[in-house]
This record gives sequence, structure tokens and C-alpha cells, in this order.
Amino acid sequence: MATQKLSTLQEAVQTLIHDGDSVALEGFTHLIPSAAGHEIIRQKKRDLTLIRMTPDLIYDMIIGMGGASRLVFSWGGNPGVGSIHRFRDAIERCWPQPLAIEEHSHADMAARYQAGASGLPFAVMRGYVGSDLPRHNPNIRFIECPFTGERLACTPAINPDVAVIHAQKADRKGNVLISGIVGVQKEVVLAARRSIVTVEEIVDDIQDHAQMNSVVLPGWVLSAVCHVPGGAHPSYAHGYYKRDNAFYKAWDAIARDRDTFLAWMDKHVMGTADFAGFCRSVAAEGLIGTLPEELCR
Amino acid sequence: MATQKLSTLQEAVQTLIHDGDSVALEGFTHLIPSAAGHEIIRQKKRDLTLIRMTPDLIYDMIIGMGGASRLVFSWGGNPGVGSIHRFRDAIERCWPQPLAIEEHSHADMAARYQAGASGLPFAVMRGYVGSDLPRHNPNIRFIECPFTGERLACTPAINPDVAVIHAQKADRKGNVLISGIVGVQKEVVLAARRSIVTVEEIVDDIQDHAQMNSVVLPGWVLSAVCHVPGGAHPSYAHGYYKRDNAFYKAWDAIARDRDTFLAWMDKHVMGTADFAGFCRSVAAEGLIGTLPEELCR
Amino acid sequence: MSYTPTELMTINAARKLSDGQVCFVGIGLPSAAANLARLTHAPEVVLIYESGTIGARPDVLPLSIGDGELAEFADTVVSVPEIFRYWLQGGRVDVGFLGAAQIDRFANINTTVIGPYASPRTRLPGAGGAPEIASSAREVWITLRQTKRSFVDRLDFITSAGFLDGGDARERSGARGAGPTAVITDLGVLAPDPVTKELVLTAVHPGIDVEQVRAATGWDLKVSSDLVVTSPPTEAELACLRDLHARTLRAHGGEAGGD
Amino acid sequence: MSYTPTELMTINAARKLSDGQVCFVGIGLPSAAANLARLTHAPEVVLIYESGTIGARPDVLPLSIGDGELAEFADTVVSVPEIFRYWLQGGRVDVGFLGAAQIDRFANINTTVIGPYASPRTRLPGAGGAPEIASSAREVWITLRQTKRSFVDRLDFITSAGFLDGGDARERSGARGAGPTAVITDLGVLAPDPVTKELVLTAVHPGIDVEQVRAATGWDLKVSSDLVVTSPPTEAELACLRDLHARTLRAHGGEAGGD
Repeated sequence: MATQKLSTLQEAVQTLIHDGDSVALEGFTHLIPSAAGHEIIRQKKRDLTLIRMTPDLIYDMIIGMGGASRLVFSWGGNPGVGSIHRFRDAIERCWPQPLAIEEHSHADMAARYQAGASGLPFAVMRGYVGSDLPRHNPNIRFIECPFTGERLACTPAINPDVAVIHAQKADRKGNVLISGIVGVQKEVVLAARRSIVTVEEIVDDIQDHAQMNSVVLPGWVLSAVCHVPGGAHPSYAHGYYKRDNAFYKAWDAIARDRDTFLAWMDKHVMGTADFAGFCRSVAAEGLIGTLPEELCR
Repeated sequence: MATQKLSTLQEAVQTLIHDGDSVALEGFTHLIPSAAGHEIIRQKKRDLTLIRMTPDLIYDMIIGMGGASRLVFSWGGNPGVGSIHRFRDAIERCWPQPLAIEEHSHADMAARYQAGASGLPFAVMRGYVGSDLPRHNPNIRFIECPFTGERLACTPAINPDVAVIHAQKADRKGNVLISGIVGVQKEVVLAARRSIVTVEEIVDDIQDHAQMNSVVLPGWVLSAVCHVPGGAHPSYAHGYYKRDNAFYKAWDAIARDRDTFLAWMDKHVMGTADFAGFCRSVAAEGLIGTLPEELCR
Repeated sequence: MSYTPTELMTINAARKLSDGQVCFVGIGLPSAAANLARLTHAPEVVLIYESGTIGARPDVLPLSIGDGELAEFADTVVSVPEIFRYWLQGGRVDVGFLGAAQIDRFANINTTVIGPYASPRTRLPGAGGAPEIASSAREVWITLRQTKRSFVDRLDFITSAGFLDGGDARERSGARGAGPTAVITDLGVLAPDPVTKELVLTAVHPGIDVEQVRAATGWDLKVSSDLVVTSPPTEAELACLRDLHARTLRAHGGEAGGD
Repeated sequence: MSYTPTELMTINAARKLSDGQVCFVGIGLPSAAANLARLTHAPEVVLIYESGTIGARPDVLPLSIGDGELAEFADTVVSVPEIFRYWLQGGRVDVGFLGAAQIDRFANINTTVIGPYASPRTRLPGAGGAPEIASSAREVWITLRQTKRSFVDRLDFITSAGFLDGGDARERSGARGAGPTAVITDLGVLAPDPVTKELVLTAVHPGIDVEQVRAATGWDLKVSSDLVVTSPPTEAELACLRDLHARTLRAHGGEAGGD
């Protein structure tokens, strides 16, 4: 449909994400929608069920700022660095509020997104053999194969209210091109009721950039497409900028202490109008090492 | 593994396909491994269980020449033309021998290959609602979703003894690149115990031709890779030659009558040493309109 | 301007598609109609073929469901498992547009066998994608030529569900979507009665009378009290369709597609 | 030439990989070891990362499981659902190479919590890909530093199955593959007893004595009667590993990867 898909990130978050929604911000190390995460915090969304295979910095921020009441995930940490402290503080000490968790494995979360995208109510997998996870998660059950009698794990499909991803390019009709490590970007969008995609670049026609078998999400399956250059930082956008490993490491010190964390968020996220403002703000402290210079001044 | 994957088609069919095997020659309209089908006929393989979503000319040939005792499929016809007469003759009049059939839908066959490639014993789908197919196929059963109680169809995974596909390019290590309509080419290979891939062209390194997210089958999952230019004819290889629609139409008259069929097969397939010979033989009768001229003389 | 019954059928089928609708397209007449719609009043219609092409914009009609033409100008080309799982079963298709060998009064489709399944009089190609298109798309349109042999009282085999035994049988079956909301033939248009779900003649093409349609139907065909006559093809529609067929004929080396 | 315990551990882990093996690689030490193998004696080893990169050949070590470096030089990059379904669950992985926070005497792994699940003393990152790697790969190797806190008698939580309660417990569980066949630490190498499946010390690194290993183990560690001493790192191995780390450090702007 030729409806207008392009919008600002502010508008998209305002109109598409509501308090109490289940929201999946995805991006498997690559193409993490950080700018959208900030905007969720700026708009003080509350009581969110956050879904994500690898909750890392963006979810550490949302959880620490009190936006989430529940987390569905399979690995929560700062990749290559260590713990995410706001996540731990919420689970270990209920700060700033209790955080209910529902925990799966990567293979399972990926299968659950696939089931959601496929219009199926559940996913089947060979999984969790000998693991204690099913004891603590009633959403992991077991069924028998009707042909062989084998015991297989099954879990409910994920169909988030809203999916949020970052991607490289979109065209004026909102068709989106994703390349490199594509993770579950396609699945989460197709599984969700609504979706927001932030992109590095708007081009005239995606067909000039995509090969026949490229990973393309047609505009008609998306709710909003927002032009946010650098929007995956400190994650990366293949072909645009590298992963900011120093920022991931710096986050450990920022988020370890509650007050340091709150002051930092106040200054750089709540105290800025948008992602461009955030970039300038942290760049002024020498904290961004990978984004193009024009985004940081 | 750096073992030698490249071989002749004759050797590959000889060593990898045995009488009584279940064999899936796939290619959804595009990249149909016709040359491999001819070679199966030349080597007089018998008692095969043939698996294919869309049995068309190649299976019409194998069935008519008495190579198959069973057929697993979801649509049998000459696309855009009409019936495949050897298939009908086998089912309707048991000529040249009875042909047991197991019939599914496209969505199901695709899901069954996926299950096979995924190491799962069965596939789950929303399917066959109100259809008479499950009454005639004990391999279509129904289960209840353990979470919602919904009724869903399920069928056993397909794991053929041998998968055979055609593709555009392979490199010297046997890495294969497929582009355009990719069908179930990847799934059938990953589902099968052994696999043969015929290709249009051998290149030095597939990485010089493939994008990051291209459909690539690494050589280490394949059993044999054979250089057979034109080997998909009368189907097509995107980027090499077009579909030979006139040949599909001509096939209707060739295969309608048993004797005409046998004489034609005798002359062009049994009477030629290999696919290059076949091309020259049919080209001499003006029957090939799409292959590069050098393949036809 | 004169026209053939097939042109009439194709043009009437094309008119039903709205701009921006997502249509899962069967090969043959549905494909011709869907592309005609795209080339006339519905430039942003999204055509999906089971071969995995999404947003296909073929310049000529494909002879098969997987011609290179479909891939070349598509928004994206995905695998066959993906097209059925993420796109059809995922509930993203507005209209499933099917051909058929036979239908019955409740718009069930047979493309499998005539005669007993185990010893068929005529073996037809089989199901293809139809059973799941018929039970997953938001609605289904069927287009075929109307004869006593194709419009039968009772099918030997139900390949794809219409309204099954009528009434609420389809709803009870667990099928999704509204089912076949229109059957477009060379004689007119049929639609299900809202309650009984039996196909009722709702329109005839110009120059076709009701008795002609009854004579081409294998059951006692009901006729709508609001029976209308379809508008004749416009010159623009006919010109566009004929151009499309002429281009197709040239491209296929004398083989017409979509028919 | 002197070397660190971590270098020793990495080099011993790398030596286990044979050329042509297909290895599903965990981040950190397994990734450093697998790439060292690729750069030394096993150039055709196939490295698969859960981010979807198949046949990865990173020039520097990735800090995360999905660095661009992994995609850039891979044979192909597939989706995360595909990597787990077609490649891991599909049974194509020879070796699953895992790190761990804690293991027990039957090589079960905990990466979830220390303390009760509902009110953990320490919340660890969680399962990631490990439960299915541990139960799908033909065999599993685990590499971690050996201390009384990481080698515990009884885990608070089994995230990924080793040999469960030992004996034939793993076989009965339905897990596929041989399970953990080697645990490579900074002190030596452990392997399961063929019958009891309890981890037994089979090798110590040069300069390490058995009592040192016992002292770093939270249960009464059994020692193989055929205990061997691992060969010291060669100059070539050390040079290659140090080059790799130096390149990594430069590329990551001061952040070392794989450790």
C-alpha cells in the first residue's frame, strides 16, 4: 500500500508503543536499535514487557530507568565485557522495581520468533535436554512426535505488540534492506503486530541496492520507517560504521553504580532531544569512537 | 573438508544413487536438474522412490522408462501446458508398472523438507483444512497445540537418501552459489543423506561472486558437484539461459503416446553418452531454443 | 470493440483487485488478471507467487509459476518454505486468486482426481499450493470457465476447501479467512449466499442470459434477485490486456502465457 | 620461551581441533583457540558462530559473537533461526566449543544463577546457545579457568547438560552426541571416565603438579593412571597466538578480544 511509512522516530515511538506493550528490540550484536531504545526512555514508556534474545546496553538502560516490568530473553550480558549491572540489580535487588523474567535458550527464542512470523501458535525443537530451565519456565513443555514418539520441546510463538529493529537502507516507499548478520530481524518484524525500523540511509529505490535474494522487508509489512543515521551505536551497521567496543567497555563503569547511571542517563538521554543530540553529548566526553564525525558535532 | 567434491555426473550418479533409493530431484520451475535425471535413466536405476514437489518432465521421463516404484509429490503436471502423460499413464493404467503415490500440498512438502533439514522428525502447519487429502494419506495427521489447543496438521520430515539439484556456480572446493528463485534447493540438500549438485559454471572462488547473504551451500555439506552447462534445460538457470517454453509444449506430443515416447527416449537419452550428446541430438531436430549455441553442436 | 469470453473473464477478474491489496496469485488466468489490474487501476497491488517472488512486476506473463521474469522485477525473492510459512500462513495475504479444474455449489475445489482416488478416471495435477491458500488468505477468488463438467453438483474429491457442506461448516472447520467470496467465469460472476454459502449467480456478462449460465452449471443454480450485468470491457482495458498478451507471445517465442 | 596460563590453555584447546572439522564456536577463549587452530595446523576447519556466520575466517578475534569481521570473511551468513535449525539441530556440527562459568564433576554447565533461581546471589548471563550446542554437537569441549569456585561439586543450576548424574544418564535423557569429551583448563585437561562419566584429570600442563589441580577442584578429583604432561607451546604456536592478539588489540582500539 502506498501509505506514508517514513516518519520521525519521536512520532513512531509515540504512536506505536504504549505503556504495557510487549516490545521486542532486536539485532543480534549487529543493527541493534539503540536510538529507538533511547526514545522509549525519553518518552517514559512504562510497564513494558521487553523481549530480546540478548538484552545488553539498551535493555540495561530501559530497565534501569524503570520502564520494564517483565523481561523475556535468552542471554543477558555485555558481550565481550561482562555483566549488565542494571539488569542484575533489578533481578537481584528489585531496583528500581521488580523485574519478572522468562528465560529461554537462543535456539528456542529464534524458533519462537519463527513460529510467530509463521502464524503458528507454537514452536517445536530438540532442546533443553537435561537443562533446569524447563523447571522454572512453564512456557517450556514437551510433546511426542506423532510419527516416531520422540520427545521434543515446544514453546509458544512470540508475537510482540511492537518490533523495533535497525537496518541499513530504506527507500521512499519504506522498503528496507538488511545485510550482513541478519539475526532475527526479519522474523521479529513479521511476528509483531506493529513495527518500527530505523535506518542509516534513505535511497530512492531499494531495487538499485538489493540483489534478488537480499534480505528485504517490503514497506507494506512495516508500520514506520525512520531515518536515524548512527542509530545502532554502540552496535554497528555493516558498511557504515564499526562496533564501538570501547563504549561497551565504558558502559560497565557507567552502569555499575545506581547514581552514576542515573546521572549519566539524565545528562545524555533525558537531557537531549533526540539521537543526534545524544551523539553530540557523549562525543563531547570522548565516548564515541566509531560514528562518522558529522554525527558527533 | 578439503576432499575432492568435483566429479563427472556419470560417476556421481553411479556411486551415490542406488536401486531402491529415495531420490529427490528438486528445482521449483527454476534450476531443475534435468541432466541428472537423464543420467539416472541412462544408468537404468530401478525401484526408486521419487520425491519432488512438482514432478514434471524429468519425472515423466523416469516414470515412463520404468525407474520408479513410488512417487511423493504435491503437483504433477507440465507447467503452463497441461498433463504429464507418462505420470498419468502410470497412475491410471499402471504402465509400464504400478506407481504408488503419496500426495501432499506444496506448503506441506516445503515444511517437510525444512523439518528434514532441521533434524526434526516432523513438521507442523496450518493445513489441509477441509481437504480430502488426509483421508488418503496416513502421513498427514493432526495434533493439538499444547498451549492453545488449536488443531494443526503434521507430517513426517523428508530425509531422502539422495538430493539432486542444479545451481549456477560452484568453486573448486565445491562451494555452490544459487540465485533467483531458490525454491527448496537448500532444504532438500540439507535434508538428504547424500547430495549431487550440477552447475553451469566452475569458478575459482565463490566468494568473488557471492554477497554476504547469498544462498551458498558450502562444499562440505555436499557429496558431489558436477559441471554440466545447460543441465537444467528445458528449465532455466537465471543469468545463463531462459526457460524453453517451446520444449515444454513439444513434450506434450512426445510423451502422449507410449511408443513415440519410448522411441524419443531411446534416440535422445539412451542413445547418447551424456547431456552434451543429448543437447546435440535434440538440437539437430530443432527442439532446443534457449541453450547457448556451443552446447548444441 | 469485440472481445472474447476469456478476455471478458480476465478483465472482470482484474477489476476486483484494489490498489495496495496483497494477492497470492495462481498461474494462468489469475496471473493474467492480477497483472492486468497492476497495469491498469492498481499499480501498487502486491503480487506474490508461490515460487517465492514478492512484489512481482513481470513485463510479460509467466508461463510457469517460477519464470525468471517474476524474480527479475520482484521486491524480493525468498525460498518456497518461507513464502508458505512467513507470508501465506503468516496471514499477510488479502486475496488468494485461484484457478480450478472443478468446483461445486459450495465453492470447494477439485484439482486432484475425477473418479475414485485409488483408481482415477482422470488424474489431475494435484493440490499445489491451493489447500493452504484457500484456508489462509483473507478471501479467495476463483476463476475458471463455466461448463457442466467444471461446475459439478458433487466433487469426487475436495482438494481445497470452499464452504465445505455450506452454512457454518467452514467456520467450524478451523479454516481462516472468509473463503471464496467470488467465482468469476466466462459467463458471469457467482458469490456465496450469506447464510447457506451456496454459490448464487450475481452478475452476467453483457450478452449472456441466465439460461445459458444455468445450462453450464451442474446443479440447480440460484440467481440473485439483484442480478446485474457486468460493464463491457473498456477500450483501455482491452488494449492493455492485448498488449500484455502480445508482449508475452513475443517473449515466449510463440507460447502465450496466462491462459 | 615463557608463556601465560591462558596462552597454555588456548594453545592446548587449539591443538584438539583437526583440519576439516566443523566447530560451533563460543565467544571468548573457544573463539581464540578455534582461530589459532585455523591459523596453524587446521586451515580448513569450518568455524560456525551462532550469529549465523558459516566458515568464518576473522583476521582478528571478535569481541562479540556477531562482529562484522565474522560476516565479512565467511562462506555465507544466514539468519539466527537458520543457524540453530538447519546447522546445529540439523546435526552438522562435529564439535561444540563452549566456555562456562561453572562446571560440576559430570561436566554439566551452569551459566544461569548462583544461589536459588528465584532469588539469585549472582545472576549470570543465562543460556545463550549452550543448551542446544551441548545436546546436538557430535562432541563438546569446554574450556575455562580451573578454581574451586568454577569447578564445583554440585551446581545450583544446570543450564546445559554434560553427563547429568553420570553413568548412562545422558544417553537416557535423549541428548544427542557424545557430550563433553574434554575440559581444557589453565592447569590441565580432564576427560570423562568411560563408565562413570566423572571427569578425571588426564593431563597436566608443564610445571603444574597434581596437588595444585586438586586444590583448584571442588570435589575429590580422580587422576588418570595414564596421566601425561602436555607438550609446552611451540614457538610457532606462541608467535601465531600473540600476533593474533596484537592484531586484535590494534583493530579493537585497545580492547582485546577472545579472552
